[in-house]
Order: sequence, then structure tokens, then C-alpha cells
Amino acid sequence: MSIITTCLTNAVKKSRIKKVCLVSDFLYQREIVDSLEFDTFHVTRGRPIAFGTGLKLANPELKVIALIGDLITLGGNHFMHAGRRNMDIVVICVNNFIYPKIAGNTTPTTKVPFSQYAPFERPINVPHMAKSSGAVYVARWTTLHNSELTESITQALQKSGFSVIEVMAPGGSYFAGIPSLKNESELLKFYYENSVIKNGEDTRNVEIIPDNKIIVGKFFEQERPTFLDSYNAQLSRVMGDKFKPYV
Amino acid sequence: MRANPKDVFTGAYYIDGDVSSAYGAAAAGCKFIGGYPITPSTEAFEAFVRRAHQVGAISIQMEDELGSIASVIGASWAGKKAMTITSGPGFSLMMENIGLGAMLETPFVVLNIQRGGPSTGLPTLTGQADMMQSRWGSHGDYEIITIAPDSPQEMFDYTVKAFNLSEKYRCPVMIMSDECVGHMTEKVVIPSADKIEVEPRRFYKGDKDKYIPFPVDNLVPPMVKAGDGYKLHLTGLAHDEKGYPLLTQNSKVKTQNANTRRLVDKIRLNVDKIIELKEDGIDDAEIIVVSYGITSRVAIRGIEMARAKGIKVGSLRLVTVWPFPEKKITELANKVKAFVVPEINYGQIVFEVERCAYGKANIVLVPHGGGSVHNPDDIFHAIEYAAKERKNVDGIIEQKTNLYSLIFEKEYKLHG
Amino acid sequence: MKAGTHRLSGNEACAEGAIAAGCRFLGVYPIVPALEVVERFLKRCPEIGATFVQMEDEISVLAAVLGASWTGKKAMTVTSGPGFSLMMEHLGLGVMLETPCVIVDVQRGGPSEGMPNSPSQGDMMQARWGSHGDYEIVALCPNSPQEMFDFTIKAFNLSEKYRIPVVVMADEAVGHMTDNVVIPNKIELVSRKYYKGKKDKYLPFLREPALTGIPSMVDIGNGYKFHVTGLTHDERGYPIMNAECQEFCVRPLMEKIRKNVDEIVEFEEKDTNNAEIVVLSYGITSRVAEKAMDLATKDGIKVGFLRPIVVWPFPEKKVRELSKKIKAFVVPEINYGQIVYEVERCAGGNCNIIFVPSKSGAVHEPEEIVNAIKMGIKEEKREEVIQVKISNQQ
Amino acid sequence: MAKKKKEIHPMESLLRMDRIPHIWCPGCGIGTAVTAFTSALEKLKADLNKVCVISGIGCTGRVAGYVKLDSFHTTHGRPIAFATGIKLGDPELKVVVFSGDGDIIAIGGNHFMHAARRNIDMTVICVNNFIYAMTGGQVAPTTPLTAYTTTSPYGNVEVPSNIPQLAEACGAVYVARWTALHIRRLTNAIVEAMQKPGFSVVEVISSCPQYYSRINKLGDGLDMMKFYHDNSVIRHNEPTENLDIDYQKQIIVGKFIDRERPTYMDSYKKWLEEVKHQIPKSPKIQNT
Repeated sequence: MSIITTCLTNAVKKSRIKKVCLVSDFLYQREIVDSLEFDTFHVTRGRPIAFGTGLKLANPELKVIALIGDLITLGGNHFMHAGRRNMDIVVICVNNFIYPKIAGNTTPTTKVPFSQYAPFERPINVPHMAKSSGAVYVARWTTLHNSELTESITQALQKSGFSVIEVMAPGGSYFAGIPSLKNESELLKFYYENSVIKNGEDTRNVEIIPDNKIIVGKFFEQERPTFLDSYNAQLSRVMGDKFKPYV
Repeated sequence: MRANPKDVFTGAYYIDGDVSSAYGAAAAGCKFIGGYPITPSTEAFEAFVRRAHQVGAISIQMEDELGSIASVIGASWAGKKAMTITSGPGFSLMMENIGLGAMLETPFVVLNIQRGGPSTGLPTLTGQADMMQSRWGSHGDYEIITIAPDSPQEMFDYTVKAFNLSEKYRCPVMIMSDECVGHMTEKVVIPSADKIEVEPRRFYKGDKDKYIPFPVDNLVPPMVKAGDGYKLHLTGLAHDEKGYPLLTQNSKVKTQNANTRRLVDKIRLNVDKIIELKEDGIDDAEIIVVSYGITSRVAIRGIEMARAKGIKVGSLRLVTVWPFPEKKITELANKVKAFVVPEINYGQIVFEVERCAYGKANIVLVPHGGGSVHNPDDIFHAIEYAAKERKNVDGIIEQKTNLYSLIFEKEYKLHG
Repeated sequence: MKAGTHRLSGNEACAEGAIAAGCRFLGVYPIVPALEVVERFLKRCPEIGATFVQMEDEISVLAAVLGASWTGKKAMTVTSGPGFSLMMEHLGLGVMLETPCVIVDVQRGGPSEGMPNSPSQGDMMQARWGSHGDYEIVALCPNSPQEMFDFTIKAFNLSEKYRIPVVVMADEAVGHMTDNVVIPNKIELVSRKYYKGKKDKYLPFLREPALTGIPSMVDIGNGYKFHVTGLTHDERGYPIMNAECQEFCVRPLMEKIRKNVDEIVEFEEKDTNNAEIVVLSYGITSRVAEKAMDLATKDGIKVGFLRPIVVWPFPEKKVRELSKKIKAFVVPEINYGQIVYEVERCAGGNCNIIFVPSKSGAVHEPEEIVNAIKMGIKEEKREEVIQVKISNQQ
Repeated sequence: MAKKKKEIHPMESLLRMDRIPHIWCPGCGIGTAVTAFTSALEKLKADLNKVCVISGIGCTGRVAGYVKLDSFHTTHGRPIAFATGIKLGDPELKVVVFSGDGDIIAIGGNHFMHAARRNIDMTVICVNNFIYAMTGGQVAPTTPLTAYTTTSPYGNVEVPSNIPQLAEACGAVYVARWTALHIRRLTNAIVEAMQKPGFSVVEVISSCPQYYSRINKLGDGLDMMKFYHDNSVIRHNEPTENLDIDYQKQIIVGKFIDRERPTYMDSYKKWLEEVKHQIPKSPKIQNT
């Protein structure tokens, strides 16, 4: 967690963006939020993106970062539609494999058996989902890749549009749900041994499959007008000079 | 403060309640609407969307009501007055985040054009069955303000008032209108901007480092805007005066008490300032008809019929339904024989009247399931009955309506 | 599970109760503090052949539970405040489709995220009024692991009998409390009323008698080809949009509960016969209240005790009857006033109402309640709820 | 005078004739979709008792009320979640979710996504008419860019959802798209989808003469059919990212995805088998 915090703080400094605002849902990110030096909102489970949409539209100067525990459960719909609209939000999806606070239940990104009762659901492929939803920037890193992660967040902040960065991070005492891992350094070692960087990889192929290597990297980048860009463009086209762009 | 002339579409219009409410929102300085289409509230959203660019506002149609209410709370914290528009089923979906709005002490307005329920119910027809939900619908303890307008003109006036109250007390304000008022087309006069009183957002003006979002000694503290460098932190968890969650065993009692208690106290202690009632002939009345929203207009006819018969009837119309005018009802209960409460539901606000009457007066409920307004005859009969009844009856007396007899006592065929 | 005495937490007892009641479908979304129910149920899944699904959010959870109930399985979900708020829309659907199911709400501090690990009784009114439109609901309030077991079974029975979603309003303290739970040899279960007539004559909402009857159900997939809708419908289940149909469809939803109130309502009373003060409490608070009552009795005060076991529908008659005999009701709740308003309403000005709010997130101290009882003896009659100030209130 | 023979609708056995006439406008494509569905049922020769239809809210949401099967008209956006419960409650049933784009993709997007991810065995027939028609023509997540609706009075600014791509990304095993013009192919697609174990999606592009066409001045139902005739291109197995629909441009139709994945019930049963021997017969209980 502290690694993500550092990356985030560094990236915000690096990107030189003044008005930054961070929205997170519950589960574990409280520690991050409290140590950050900009406005932070901790809202209902699954709703940071919807909340961020309101912030962004009401005050377009803001750069909104949505930090999400395991987004694609409750907030999947907001994710999908914010991507479609290309809402100017940076989504950092912290993938703990399982909910850190709530042990013993499967979440959509559950990968490995964490108890004798194996989760039998297929994990969701976050990068592919992001790309299919229309994101303009898609990357995945583990907490091991901190310099790459910082770079990625900086790039995403400087980009306008819906950017998604998935971060594989250890969650509390349940290290990635792998019973054999005892502490954080073992987990990092696990990441070191089990991850492979493949920039530009087709997001279809980056699904996390048990016993396969975790593919990390910057997968995808594109340019696309954001919601407000197209709003202003369309209304100016229809109404001509009468319309004052909303900024 | 007066309204901004740019936001006010001054003039006389022939519009329906939904549209009128949208213009009211614009006049009050609303700059953000997050909505989702639902019959019968869509006209309000559409009207605002058409006019949004004229007042420098923006609107977005979110993917669902969960999203629309979350975006509204976000927009409010970005410094804009914000509103969402919905009806019963959407309102039910919003319940979780209305709790968040209350917890973060966020000013925003929810316009609920009620329809027949429960569930999908009667999308195109009227109902008043969400009244208790507006007060109790989210989990945990909080207080809100609810206003029930009864005409398109009032939809304008009270939308402005709703924004003012929500800014003043930093709480969600619900406008609980109904399909009948929403789709009723009448003359609406929008006055010039200098005649409209608007409560501006109270922003914190002091030192940036010294800003405390939830000071214990201030019931309604000033707000700041996100992105202005106050390093604000807000959470839906129980929080201390800085807004940080405090969940450890020792401190939690204190924080929750201070900050949850305030959610309740800021309304309860200001009840007299918030409540607005409209009275008619209650000074020497024996019977008082308590009504709200569209029902109060139907009740007028019932009251006239009773007065023609020489019964002394007064009318008490609840403009603000929540907080409930407890004192007024208790005071009246000591003077009158009975309260007659017509509602387009099977008993909601009548329980509140019963509670506050303290057994001093009889309570007659005139229920009506929804789908249409009352038959004034039913209200008249209830008044007539209440005037005759000499005993003090425990509990609520339910008036048997014409519709009840029609459906359950006669051989009525619903379908061919 | 074998009959006998077991040591179980409230949540585990709840899961066992559900299994004993024949629940074979559990839909959940993980939320503190209701997790242990899920874990226990999941553990027993392979053995009993039940279906378990963890959905993407609480909205879909209740939808799935309603769906499962129509296939003939007894279905349940467990949640806490925030999840319960999300379920409100489908609570209405459940009422409208008259679908039997059980919702266990292990209440935590609110509003919003509030305090996930603290007990609260802040969702009581929400259970009754949380969904839009008019409906009646049945809600039970257990105060011990044993009752978590018993009441879960009772909830299934009531829900099958009256074809209505039944809510078990537990709280974090009861859920996490570990105690002896006696599992009896024989458990009485109410089974669903099935339609037995001709397939093409089946009408899903036909009532006998017309107003208060409970329509009989069929399982999906047996060729009845019925249609049900959340819209206002007639006895065939087809939507008709007018006031007459609304009266026909919605009034019985209320009347089937209101007219059967005496059968449904259940409460526990102690020493109320010649009491001056009656402490009315439910759930975890009632355990503290009992202690307070003992303390006050020692001081020579005549105190009675009334505990609604079924909180909704509210035991209106009993409260009204008592109010005429006593000086005051003392109502402690872990919230800022919910059920106390119901007591105030039913007391009808016959006696004083003293409300003991709690420092949210904590159970009352017995002394607070004792003080309130003493106050009840002294206080003159007033026409408002008298609120007790708690010591460390800021 | 010759006695007039009572006309029997060919689909009478599958429709609730006591509810006809239906509520759909003349020229609307939903009726066609229903016919395709009922023909598919006849073709399938499935046990009709074991088929149930779940709909949400909206014009297409009314389908459940007209087909003579066990049918549920649920809340807005939740038919997939409701159907999940039914399918898991009784795995023998064939579950069909028949609803509109606003219902399934907008408010119900999350359920769509997760049911596909879990690969719950159901068939989703999503009628896409580019607009919220029941509420009077608001912008939908499928409304093409620049199209007019009542809540986009100056033209839509949101990029529309690409339903097949979404379905594929989430894990659907069968994805096809046809317009209301391609009746035969649509019927076959529904047959295939219903035979396929797992989450199958059939998108039906449908005309909405009352709102979408009227607001955008695109003519009546017939004009829309002509448009589909001239502008739809059949391209099977087209990569789903190319399937965006632009305003009044070419519509690519066809069968795009047909793959195998274990369904939820398969994995669940497998898991039950796996853990059955791992657990003690009765969980640890401390007897006192």
C-alpha cells in the first residue's frame, strides 16, 4: 500500500498538476488517503467513479483520480460507462486478489485458492475490460515495478480521458490469497518470479490464469475526445456562436 | 442574496409541474443535474437539459440512479449546487447514497415525482406512498427535509426554497411531488430575479491550514470546494472533526456521537425555522383536515361540502412534511375533536398525526391506493363521520372509501 | 446439524437455523459484520446440496434470491446497513410479487459506511419504510445466538405462510456473540401453499377470501405458464393501470398482514401486571434492559419489561393496553429515536415516553436505563418524548 | 352466407392471446423479435414448460407479458440478476432474458458483465432501438453520436456502447447481431444461442418509429427496414472492436463469437466434487 502511495505522490509531483482530487471507496485505501496531500474523498463502495464524474463535470479544472479496491464488483457499471463517455478520470484499480478486509469470500479478481474452498469463479480481465469500455490508457503493474508504476501514473495524469492502471498489490495479511506467502518480501519475490513485462500486448491475452505468469506493462494508448470535448464541440456545431463552451 | 438574472427565466408560462421545477432549479442557481429517465419525472430533466447551456450549467444522464446520485454529491463538493430527479423505483436505488450525502453533510436536492407503488407499480399514475421512505429510507440515523408542493407554481417556488434550505442546513432536501402535480399544466409566473431570494453556498474564508470540516461546536459549518488546496478528507465512515475516520474502540463513541448527533440536531433544533404550514380556518374548527401535496387540493372540495353542512372544518396543509410539525399537531389536538387525514396511500403520515395527537383527538384516515386522486365525497364523509363521533376512539379509524366498496364488496370486474 | 447443545456465534446460529429451516439458496455480497453466516453456510454447502452465489452487488443479490424462491427453493440473503439500503428496490418487488424469502440484516453503525464493527439499531424504520410505495413487512428481532437460530426458522415459516419477505433485524453484537445454542430434535416447518388445480386455470394472485387470503404458488418449469409483474396487476398477474386495480392489488398486501396481526405479533413480557414503569426494548438492548430492570427492582421500583419479538407489525394493542395502566414507558435504543415514535403513537398520551438514546456504536450501560426508570417515576405528564441525556454526550 | 372461419394466429400456442393487442407501436421491431423467438422455440422443439422468460422495464420489457411461458416482469435493469437466481435455483430450466438496451446495458450493465463473466447458462436477447422509448425518447448508452433525443436536444455526445464487444470482453460464449429485417437468420441465431450452454447474447437492431425515427426524421418503420436492407453487411467472425454503430452508417451483422467455456454450474459442481472429500462430514462443533 505504501508503495502505491509513494508512486502516486511522486507522479502527482512529476505531472505538475495543481488541482488533484482523489476519490476512493472503502477497503484498505484509507491509509493511503490519509497520508496524501490533496483533497480526498472516501465514498460508498463501488461509487468512486460516479462520484468523480460529478466532481469533474461540476469543476472541469479538477484532475480526478479514482482509487478503487476491487472495482469491478459493485462499480462495474460506472466503470464501463465512464469509459464509454471517456470521462477524464484516472482509475487506479488496486487488485488485492481478494478483499483484504473481508477474508474468505471470492471477488471477481480472485485467482488462487486461498482456502480449502476454492473460488470457482473466473477472474475478470481488468485491462481488457478497460480497453473494451473505451479507455484511452491501459496499463498493469505490480508493486514490484514501482518506477514503471510512477511513470504510468504520470502519463495517465497528463493524458486527458479515461485511463486505467491496474496495480497488483498485497492486501493485508492475505498475501494475494496465496497461503504459502508469509510476508511482504516473499510476495515481492513471488511477483519478481512470476511476472513478465510485455508492453503493447493485446489485452485479450493478459488474463490472470493460475500457474501462468502475470503479464504486466503498458498495453494500450489512444487519443479520443473526452466527454466535455465532445459536448462542447457538438453544441458549438449545432448552436454556432451562441454557445459558450463549458469549461 | 438575490438570484442571478441570467438564471431566471422571468415571465408567465403555461407549463407543467416538472418543467416548472426545472426552471425553479435554474433560478436557485443549480448548475448540475445528474439524472436517469424515469416516468413521470423525465420532463423535468428534459427541460433542464434544454436550458442548461443558457445558465452555464451541465447535465449528465448517468447509467443508473446509483450513479446519478453519487455524481450529484460529487458535484456538490466541487462547489456547484446540484440536483437529481427521479421517481419511486429510482428513489429506492438512491437510498444508500442519500445516507452518504447526509453523512458528508452535503447540500443537494432530490426531486421525487411520486407514482403508484410498490415496485414498478403504476408508472404513469399518481401516488403519495414514498413519504415515509424519504425520512427513513437509508440505514442509520439522519434527518432530512421534505417539501410537498401542490401546484406547478409551487413546484417553482419550493424548488428554490429546497435549494435554500439545503444550503442553509447542509442536508439533502427532498421535493416529494407526485405525478398529478408533475404533469398538471397551469399558469406559472416566474418573477424577476430581484424578487427571488437565493441562499448562496457558504464557503470557508479563513486560513487554509486551519480549516476543520466538522467542528464540534458548529451545527452547520461552512464548506470548501474540492481542488482549492484545503487538503480536504471526507469519508462515509464515522469521522472526527477533521473528517478522518476514527474506528478504534475508545474514540469511536465520541466521534460518532458528535458527528452523527449533529446530523439529527441541526434539523431538530431548527425545526421552527424550517417548518412551513398553510392553515385555513383552524381557529374555531372542530375537525381539522391534515393533508399535503395534491391531496390538499382535493381536500378543499371535501371541506367546502362539509362547511355547507355547517360543520366547522379547518385545513392544515403540510408544506414541509419532514421535519414533522409535532408541536402544532399536539397543540391543535387539545382543541379539536378529530383530525381527518386523506393520503394517496394506505396510511403513512397519519401515523405521525396519531403519534402527535396524544390520544386527545380522534384520527380518521382516508386511504386511497393511488392511480387517481381521492373522491372528495370520501373526504366529506370522513369529516361528517368525525363530527358525529362522540367517543374517543383508540387508534386510527379507517374511512371505508367508495373504491373499497366497489372492489371488495361489489362484484366488480377488473377485466372483460 | 445434530440436535443438542452447541457453542455457536449468533451469525453461525443464523446459518444453521436457515439450513434447518430448509433454506437451499443463499445469495450474498460480502459485508462486515454478516460474513460468518456466509462462511458457515458455504462450509455446509457440499453436505446439504445447497446453492450459493456471490453476486456483484446487493441489488442483484436480492433479485437472485427472489428468482430462486420462484423455483421452489427456500432462499435467503444476509447483509448489513449499506447493503440493506441497496436492497430497498427489490424489497418492494418481493412484496409486490408476494415472494417468500428471508433477509437477515446484521445492523451496524450508520448512516453511510458508519462503523462496520459496532452494533446499532438504526435500520429499524428502514425495514418498514425503506422501499417506495405502500407495503407491510414482518421483522423479527433476536437478542441471542439461540434466538438467531430460532428466529431464522420462524422467519422462513412466516415468510412461507404469508408469502412475504421477512427481515431478521439482528445487530453486530448479537451476530458476534458466542453462546450455547440448543438445537431441538424436532423443528416445525411451514411449507409453501402450492396450487393443486388444473394447469391452465392457475391464477397466481387469486385470493380466497378476496381481501386477506394468501394466493397459492407454483414452481417455475411445471407448465403453468404464468406471468408475474412488478406493475400493478390483477389476479392473473397481468398489468392493469388504473386506480381500481391498484386498490385490488395493493390493499391486500397490507391487509394480509394487518388483519392477521394477532397471529403474527409476538412479544415477551415480565412483571407488567402491576408495574409502574415498563421498559420496552428489543434486540441486544433488551439484555441490558433486563439487567437494568433487576437493578431498579432492587431499589423498590415496580418495573415491567416488554420485548417485541416481532417488531413489525408493531404490537400496537399490547402497548396501548399497557399504556393505560402505567406511568411511563422507558425505551432504550441504539439510535437517535426510531421505535420510540411507534411507542409514543400507540401510547396515545396515556403515559409518558422516556427515550434513552445510545452513544451510537455502543450498547447502553444498565445505569443509564435505571436513571431513566427513576426519571419516569418522578416526571410529570408531558406531551412529548422525554429524552434522557447520556453522561458523555458532547 | 358462408360462415367465416375463425382465424388462428400461427403463434397462438406461444402467445397470451388474452393480452393481445400489445402495446407496441406500428413499425416497431420488437414484435418481429418476439416472432423470431417464438419460431425459434418451435424449431428447437424444446420442452416449453422448462423455458422461462424474464424481462425488465421498457418497451422490450413487456415481452414477458405476451409470451405464454413462465414469465417474469421484474425491476429496471435487474432481469439478468433475477434470472441468475432462477437458473441456479433450478438448473434444469432454460432461461431467456428478453429486454432492451437501456435495461440490459445502461442500468443493468453490471449484471450483464458479471453474468457473462460467471458464464451463467442463459440467453440474452437484447433489443437495441438506440433510445429509451418507454419513457419518451431519452438518450441511451447505445444512441449513436450526434443523434437527437429528448435529453440530448443538441445531439448525442457520448460514444455508444458496442454490445458485442462488451459481451465478448466479459466472457460471453455466443454473440450475434441481426436487425429486425433478418428474420430467418435471427431465428436461427436464437436457436443456436439457446442450444449453447453458457451466456449467449443476441443483439437485435430494431426500429423505433415513434421516438428514434421521429425525432431524427428518419421516416417510419418501412423506411427503417429499407435502411437496414441497404446498409447492413453480413460479416461473420468480424473482430468485435469493429462493430461500433455510427449514426446512419453501415451496420455489421452476423455471428461473431462462438466458443466454449465451462459454465458457472459446471465449475460449481466441479468445485463441490473437489472439496467434498476435503471437509469433515460435520463441521467442527464444540459440544458442551
